[in-house]
Amino acid sequence: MSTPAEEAKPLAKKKKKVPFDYSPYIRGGKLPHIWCPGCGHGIVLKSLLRAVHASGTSQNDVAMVSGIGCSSRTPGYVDFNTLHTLHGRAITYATGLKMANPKLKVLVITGDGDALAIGGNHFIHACRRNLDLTILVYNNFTYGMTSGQTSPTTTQGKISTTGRHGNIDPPFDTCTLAKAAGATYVARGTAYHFQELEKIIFDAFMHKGTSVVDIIDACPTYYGKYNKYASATDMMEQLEKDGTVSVKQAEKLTPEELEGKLLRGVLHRSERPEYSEEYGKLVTSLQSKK
Amino acid sequence: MSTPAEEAKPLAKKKKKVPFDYSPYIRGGKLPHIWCPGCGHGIVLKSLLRAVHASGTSQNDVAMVSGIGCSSRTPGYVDFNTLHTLHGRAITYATGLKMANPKLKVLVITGDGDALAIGGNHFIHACRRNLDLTILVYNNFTYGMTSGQTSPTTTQGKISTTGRHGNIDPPFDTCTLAKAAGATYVARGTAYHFQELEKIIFDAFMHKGTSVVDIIDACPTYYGKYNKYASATDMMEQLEKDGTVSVKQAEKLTPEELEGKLLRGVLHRSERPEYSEEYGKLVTSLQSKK
Amino acid sequence: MAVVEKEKRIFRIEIDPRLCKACVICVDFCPTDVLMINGNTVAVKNLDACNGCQLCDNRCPDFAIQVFEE
Amino acid sequence: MAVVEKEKRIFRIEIDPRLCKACVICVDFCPTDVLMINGNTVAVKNLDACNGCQLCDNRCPDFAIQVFEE
Amino acid sequence: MATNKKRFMQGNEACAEGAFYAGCTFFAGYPITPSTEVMEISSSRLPKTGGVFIQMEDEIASICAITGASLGGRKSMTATSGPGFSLMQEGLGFACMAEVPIVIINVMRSGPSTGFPTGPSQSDVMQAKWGTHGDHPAIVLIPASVEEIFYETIRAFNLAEIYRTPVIVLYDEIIGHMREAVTIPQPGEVEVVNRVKPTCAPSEYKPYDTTLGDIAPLAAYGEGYRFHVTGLYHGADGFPTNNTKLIEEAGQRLVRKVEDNKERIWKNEEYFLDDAEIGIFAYGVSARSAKFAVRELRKKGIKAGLLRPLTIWPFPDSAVDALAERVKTIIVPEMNLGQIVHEVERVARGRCEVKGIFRVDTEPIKPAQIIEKILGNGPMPSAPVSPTDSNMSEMLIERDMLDG
Amino acid sequence: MATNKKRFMQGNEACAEGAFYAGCTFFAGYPITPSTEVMEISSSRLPKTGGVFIQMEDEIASICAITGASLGGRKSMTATSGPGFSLMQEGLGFACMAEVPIVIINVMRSGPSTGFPTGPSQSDVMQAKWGTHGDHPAIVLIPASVEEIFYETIRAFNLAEIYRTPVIVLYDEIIGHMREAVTIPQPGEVEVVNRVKPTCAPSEYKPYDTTLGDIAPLAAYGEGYRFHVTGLYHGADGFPTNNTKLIEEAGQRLVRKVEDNKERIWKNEEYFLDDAEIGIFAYGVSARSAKFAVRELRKKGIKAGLLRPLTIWPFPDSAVDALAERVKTIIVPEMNLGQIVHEVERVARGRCEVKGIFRVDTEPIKPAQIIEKILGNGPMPSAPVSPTDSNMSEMLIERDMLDG
Amino acid sequence: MSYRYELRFTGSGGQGIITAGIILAEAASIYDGKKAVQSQAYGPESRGGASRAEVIISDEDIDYPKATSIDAMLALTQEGYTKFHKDVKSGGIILIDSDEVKDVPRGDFKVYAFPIIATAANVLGKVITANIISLGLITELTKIVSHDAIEKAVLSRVPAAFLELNKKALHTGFEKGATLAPLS
Amino acid sequence: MSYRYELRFTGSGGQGIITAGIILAEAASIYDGKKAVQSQAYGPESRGGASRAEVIISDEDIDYPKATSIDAMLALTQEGYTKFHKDVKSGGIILIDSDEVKDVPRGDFKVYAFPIIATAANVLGKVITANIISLGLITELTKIVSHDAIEKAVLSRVPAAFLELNKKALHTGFEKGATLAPLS
Ligand SMILES: Cc1ncc(C[n+]2csc(CCOP(=O)(O)OP(=O)(O)O)c2C)c(N)n1
Ligand SMILES: Cc1ncc(C[n+]2csc(CCOP(=O)(O)OP(=O)(O)O)c2C)c(N)n1
Ligand code: SF4
Ligand code: SF4
Ligand code: SF4
Ligand code: SF4
Repeated sequence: MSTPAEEAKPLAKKKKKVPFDYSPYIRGGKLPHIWCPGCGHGIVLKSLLRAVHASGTSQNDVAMVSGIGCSSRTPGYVDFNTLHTLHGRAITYATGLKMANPKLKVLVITGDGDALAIGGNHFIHACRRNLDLTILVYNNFTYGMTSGQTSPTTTQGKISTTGRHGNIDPPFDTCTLAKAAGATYVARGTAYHFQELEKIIFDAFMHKGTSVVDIIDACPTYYGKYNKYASATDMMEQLEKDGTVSVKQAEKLTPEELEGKLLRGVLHRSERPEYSEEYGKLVTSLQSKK
Repeated sequence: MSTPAEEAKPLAKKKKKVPFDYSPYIRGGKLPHIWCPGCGHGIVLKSLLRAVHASGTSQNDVAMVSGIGCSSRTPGYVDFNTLHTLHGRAITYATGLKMANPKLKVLVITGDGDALAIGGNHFIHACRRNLDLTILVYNNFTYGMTSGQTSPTTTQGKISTTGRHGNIDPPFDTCTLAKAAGATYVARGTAYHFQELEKIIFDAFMHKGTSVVDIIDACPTYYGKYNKYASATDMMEQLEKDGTVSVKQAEKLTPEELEGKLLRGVLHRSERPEYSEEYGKLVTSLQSKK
Repeated sequence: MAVVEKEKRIFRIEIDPRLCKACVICVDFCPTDVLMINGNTVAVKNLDACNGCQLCDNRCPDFAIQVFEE
Repeated sequence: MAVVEKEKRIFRIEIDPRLCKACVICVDFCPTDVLMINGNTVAVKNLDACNGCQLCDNRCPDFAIQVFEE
Repeated sequence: MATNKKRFMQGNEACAEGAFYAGCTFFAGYPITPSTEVMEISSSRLPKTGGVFIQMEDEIASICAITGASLGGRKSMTATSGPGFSLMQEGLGFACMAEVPIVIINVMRSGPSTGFPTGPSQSDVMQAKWGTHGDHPAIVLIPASVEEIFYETIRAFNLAEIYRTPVIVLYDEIIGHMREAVTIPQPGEVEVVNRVKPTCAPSEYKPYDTTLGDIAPLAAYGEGYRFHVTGLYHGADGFPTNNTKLIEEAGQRLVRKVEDNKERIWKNEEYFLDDAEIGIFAYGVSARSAKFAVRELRKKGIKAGLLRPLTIWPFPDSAVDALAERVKTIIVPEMNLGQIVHEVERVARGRCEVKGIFRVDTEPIKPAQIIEKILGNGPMPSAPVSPTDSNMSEMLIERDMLDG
Repeated sequence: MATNKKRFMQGNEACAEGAFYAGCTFFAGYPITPSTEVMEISSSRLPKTGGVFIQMEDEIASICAITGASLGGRKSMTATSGPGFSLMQEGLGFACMAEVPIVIINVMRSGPSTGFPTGPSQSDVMQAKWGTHGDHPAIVLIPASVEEIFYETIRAFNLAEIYRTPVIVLYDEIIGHMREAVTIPQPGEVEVVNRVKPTCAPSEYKPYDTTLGDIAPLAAYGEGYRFHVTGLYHGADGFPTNNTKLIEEAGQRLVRKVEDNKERIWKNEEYFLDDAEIGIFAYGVSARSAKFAVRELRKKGIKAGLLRPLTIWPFPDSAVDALAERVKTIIVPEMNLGQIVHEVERVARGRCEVKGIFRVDTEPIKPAQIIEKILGNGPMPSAPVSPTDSNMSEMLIERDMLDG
Repeated sequence: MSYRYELRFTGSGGQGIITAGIILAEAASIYDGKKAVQSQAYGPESRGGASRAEVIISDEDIDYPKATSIDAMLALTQEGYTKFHKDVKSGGIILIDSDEVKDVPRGDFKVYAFPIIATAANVLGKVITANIISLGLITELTKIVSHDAIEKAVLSRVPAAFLELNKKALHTGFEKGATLAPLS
Repeated sequence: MSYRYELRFTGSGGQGIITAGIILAEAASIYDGKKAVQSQAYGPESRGGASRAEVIISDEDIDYPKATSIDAMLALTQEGYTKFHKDVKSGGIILIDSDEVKDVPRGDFKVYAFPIIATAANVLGKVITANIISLGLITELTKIVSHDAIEKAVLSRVPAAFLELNKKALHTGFEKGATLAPLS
């Protein structure tokens, strides 16, 4: 297996490298988590925790809200204010919570099914409002929790338990949709590019307004099995490493070379008033009128 | 009042002009319709009927499906296969009907609230599938039926009964959203530009795949009243005539001049396999395997 | 260029008072000021001025007005 | 350019066998082939080869492996 | 000013005012006739007082948003009507399971489906108890006047806070849209209850700890108590469990915390019941007709009386039980095709006759209908076509109906 | 081959096979445990036979899509479980009001809310009747074996077509997921009913014309009958009405068309009831335990018998009535906290004792529980923590649960 | 001894019919210490032509809240008159705008006619005061609320800038009402 | 006279434990004319380590469909053995893979051990046949279905290309089972 040079290069000298200590963020006794061997969700979670750590935000001020799905099990493991809700509805609970207490930094953990199938409406409306939510879509191209049905991001032609003859449904591009709906920070990362992902989640978390990160990761148990990927590693290589190109790399590629590849990196960034702040201004202006 | 020259120019000579005869399309005894004096929905309906007529489609082969709202009352008046469903769900019933009988030409009549608030998820998923539905969004910037609340297209700062202090919610751009979600024909018209609208609806109707037309029209009773438009005519002039520019005109305008104006005309057109045909191909290929 | 005498064309305007809601749209948009509101319905004020452009019909939301060329 | 003798660095790899699910990711991505699967858990095959890049930790979905520099 | 405290207002306005009095500072909703005024008033008033108003994309989003807001520490509510209430069922079940206090207003209109949206009805009373899947607690209040809407909305918030559970206020379009005088209490005059907050150290906090009783204190997110909430069965610490013993206990406790406190949640009005031989069991606007009828019947020397529940769920078993024990007949007039009458039958256990008067033509039950029924010439219990007032029926035939 | 017709299959598979046998050619759905197999099998099979399968974005879209498809002339179905069923309530009411035949499968799992998704329950039985707003008809079938799922699904389609109304098939996760042998009938062997189509000229057609009875013929869109369908109250021609007399008539007819045909819709199994002194009223998997218990009790000389409804709504009033008339006690075991027991109480009208056995720990009611209850040493009716089998409870504690 | 008095106001949207109903009911219940219930039409008539409000006033609790037999009715439009007058009870009172309501079917009730809208426009200078003039007239004709109560109720509902105008409108109603005789 | 025989198969995902359960039940109900119910675990154990299937066979209708006291059990992994053996009834039978299950707690039942997986790998050349070998062994040890029935059931469930292999695996099971003695 070829490993990119930059990954293998030895550590810079002198400073002793210590591994990141996740323990303050993991609830005691909650591991091992429910995810299957090789499931990408755990890798994403680690990038997420490093990013929150880097932000220096107190755990008391972080709320994590999820829907239903394998990915949506994340909140149960981490020591924040955590809320595991209904399938597709994470964003609505998060909206209520954020508006009730705008001081909270609110992370939404959701899957491609949760966010884009049943939850699609809340997804676009959150983007429209530009409320300060960090929406992380764990995109494994399938419904993991219910055993591998077609999701709104399943690639055409792929096999699923509701698409045994090959999926004919065209997929969404999460990022294009988020941008069109009004999200002010839109990016894509992968579990494979864990460091880049950490940086993206950090930026998304610090961004004021609705940020959406489409995170490509692997469900070896179902998507992998049905589509004959040899292993979790194989999926990471094919779907995440070879299936994506960074925005920078893409500039140098022809449309043909880009065919079938997803862009990685920050895809859209804009400035618009944040919703809870706008609401706060309305309150202030009405109260000063009295 | 200034009237554009082209509108006032006398008819071409010789051929006696006869008014369009709507009566074959209007159900006997169903007029007057429920809409308020000056409501734009009736104007749009006329463009729609002329477009369907121009297509030469038999009334037996046209189905019209709507949700709930003033606009969604349209099917009750016209002599097609008509289905008036639930708030926000028109597209889902239409999807079932079209897949059950792909020979039907299916028109979806919906409002900005119906299509984009409660119905937003079905809207984007229809676009994604590219099922052959003609989705006409009667966009009057408000919830008419329930008396003038904020809708997902209400302009910021405008007054509504749920935004008495001025609306702070950013609006969707229906066309941008439709395109991002995958619609293959996306256009905008207005009730004021009735002829252009007829042409657009005709194109949308003939297009194979999901077509979305954002149709700007006026709710004088609520949006008009709360936002101090003098009359229905005034609303048509301000919102439809002056508030929009055609794609052609726009080419000549600076970004400053375009500020706050909506683009009119065909905004996006692309070719992708139509969903019911793709499904049909799957059936054929499976049956030939047997 | 030859100067062609403009042919005089005659129009008939049909109004259905049961359908007209007196919204004034046709009156306002008529380029030659043919129409007026009379009580709860629209009425013809100056038929002679009518040029048959059918803007009134096309913009009437209520299927209440039609222009025929005689 | 002065040639600098590469300093020998020593690493300790901690594996939590209760957490490891033997998914093989760390084994596959280790650039220097330090790890191997042994039964239901990962094990160190060749510690000497470890260069401390921490790819195994960063890509382990299960919080099961960590690399410390001694 | 002496008249200061009495205000003339609409039912839906009284609802919003009651909510504000009770300390509600969060409203999320989606408009629907005939409840929209509650939302509109909230949208106008809340930002002026630092509360939060947000219009959501649909009713599902609305109930979920208020649940999130309540976990953020605010007393929260939404208001809707039949179609919206149907959409809220999943979210309602979540709030029951997660034990989050919220208040839901359902202003009942004619159903099923879109029905006759501006027409009143009382046909969501069973849905309010059974609409969501799985066994769950239900507290449902059913006021009968504008003033009562005000006070029952306050009571709804109090009960939600006390029992950590959703509380539903049901009333029909007639009461929601009509206006009457309401005596507005001074702040402090009517008791307002706030949820019990934990006093323990954050590290000790268990959001479903029942060592001190069936209802545990509830912290707000952001206060330093970092706890977990889920719609899955969970243990005292809030984390999912699949221990069947814990599931059984949790499921039973959820229902028990309301059932065991029925006596505290029940509220009935009795009217001429002492010596009654014929009891009328009526709620909401139908109870107003019933009262009218009782007075008329008493004038005729007939010993009729009224039992009027203000809490319809938990069902007032013991009051109905006592009634069934001493009357010959119980009449149940409802603006539906027979819903609560089944509960009355159940509790009556054959000890007295139970007869319903039903109508779904969007007209209130007329006092005369009740009187006729009791005098014995009335229409059959099997939901007859009731005579409608000429004025009403005709009035509405014009043009068309709205479907808000 | 002699064994050709007998197939060993899963409950959910039998459901799909029954649907195909009944002529279902349209499935729209959204996956949810424990019903997903019905959808998966449909997705695999329908395209092979020219039927339509479509995966929708959610459950709301699913029920609406099948309603649209049914109006397009196809027999249509969806399958779901509690959370999805809660979301379908509004769409269910529409199909009732518009009188569109559809079939909905609800494979019951533990609730409320997400509950314990892989755990069985019987706690949606009341919701199936009362979940949507407004008065509406309800036909709900409740099979107890894999083979019965097959036949009851066929019956569901037949009833839907006959009564032009949604029909719900309810069964629990245990039966849905277990496998048993099913004797598959030859085509034509079991009756398959198709909706009555109009024979009149299109211009004469009225989709809700009741001159010939409560149920009018139903054309399909595209056949030349251009008719109107709405969820608003409507007249015989399908167009909205606000005539209160027509509304009353329409509302009553909707419910009446099922109520008046109860006898035809009911289906009960009786087991050792002839001389029974103790009756057990049980449905679904609980009825299997009850049968086991009856046999054991008979061995001990106790005159126990079982009444098992296959149609749970309309509620089998007359069978329960007859039972209450002759037994001393009726026992109602349910995998919920007491739902159908209230209906039994209502019908019993105090003539016999009615006792429930309830559990919500996701374990089936054990035959031993029923036997104990009858022998008099059982746990209290008020939903006790029931003894769980050591194997089950322990088995599940490992790792974590799924929330499909 | 105890009484129940039912009023119905009809006109077209924008004439302030609903407001008039609310003010009357408020006068009775807040300022006169009586009981009052006000209700109005919520159908499409609330949007287009017709507008309708009902008020019930009593000295004791009003249980049944809908009007059943009208004691007094106001009609500012022909449509309102035609459609709703027949629920007026025998001996009841109907006040019509004499310019608007031309077709006056008779019945067993007293019809009073007055050019309400014209007076509002010409005497008061604002058409919008027609509803307040009507309140003055109705108060005078029915005596169902006191002058004092209705004046307080009117003044509590109108913007400060228009206090005087509305007071004048109300008093115009009182005065004209005092001298009005029924059509024979 | 009438009997109810309960079997439980345990192993890890991918070993074909569920399939074995289905085949056995099918053999009984379709080919041997008996009644059979098969069920399996749907919790997370179906994904990760453990896998579990249960079969009940009877000569009359099987009402209560869950296993309560196990007559015979198969354990291809230690985990399965450890967690599930204690529901085996006294006098019951347990068949374990002798290489996998090392820690063999005793009880009032007969334990048979055989290197099932090794045999599948080494003798049959395909590890995946372990479940079919197990079926042969179980059939032989319990006699709960006929050889003929189980063979038909096996052959009806496997792809044509693997008919011979599976037949061989089954017969290997029969043969080895015939000679197997319980651990003392
Ligand atoms: C209302 C409702 N419908 C369906 C389900 C079943 N369900 C649970 S998770 C899930 C899909 C999960 O997929 P995704 O969001 O992509 O997350 P993943 O499991 O792949 O991480 C579904 C359909 C449910 N729990 N609730
Ligand atoms: C589930 C549900 N929620 C809310 C409503 C109330 N409602 C009816 S129409 C409507 C909005 C209509 O607005 P729009 O779609 O923009 O159409 P318009 O009336 O402006 O033409 C609403 C909120 C409803 N009928 N059903
Ligand atoms: S099923 Fe897929 S998404 Fe779910 S935990 Fe397993 S690998 Fe991950
Ligand atoms: S309320 Fe508005 S949208 Fe509705 S009919 Fe009237 S003008 Fe048209
Ligand atoms: S546009 Fe139509 S409705 Fe409006 S005034 Fe003219 S004729 Fe009447
Ligand atoms: S990546 Fe983690 S779980 Fe996977 S084998 Fe390595 S240590 Fe074990």
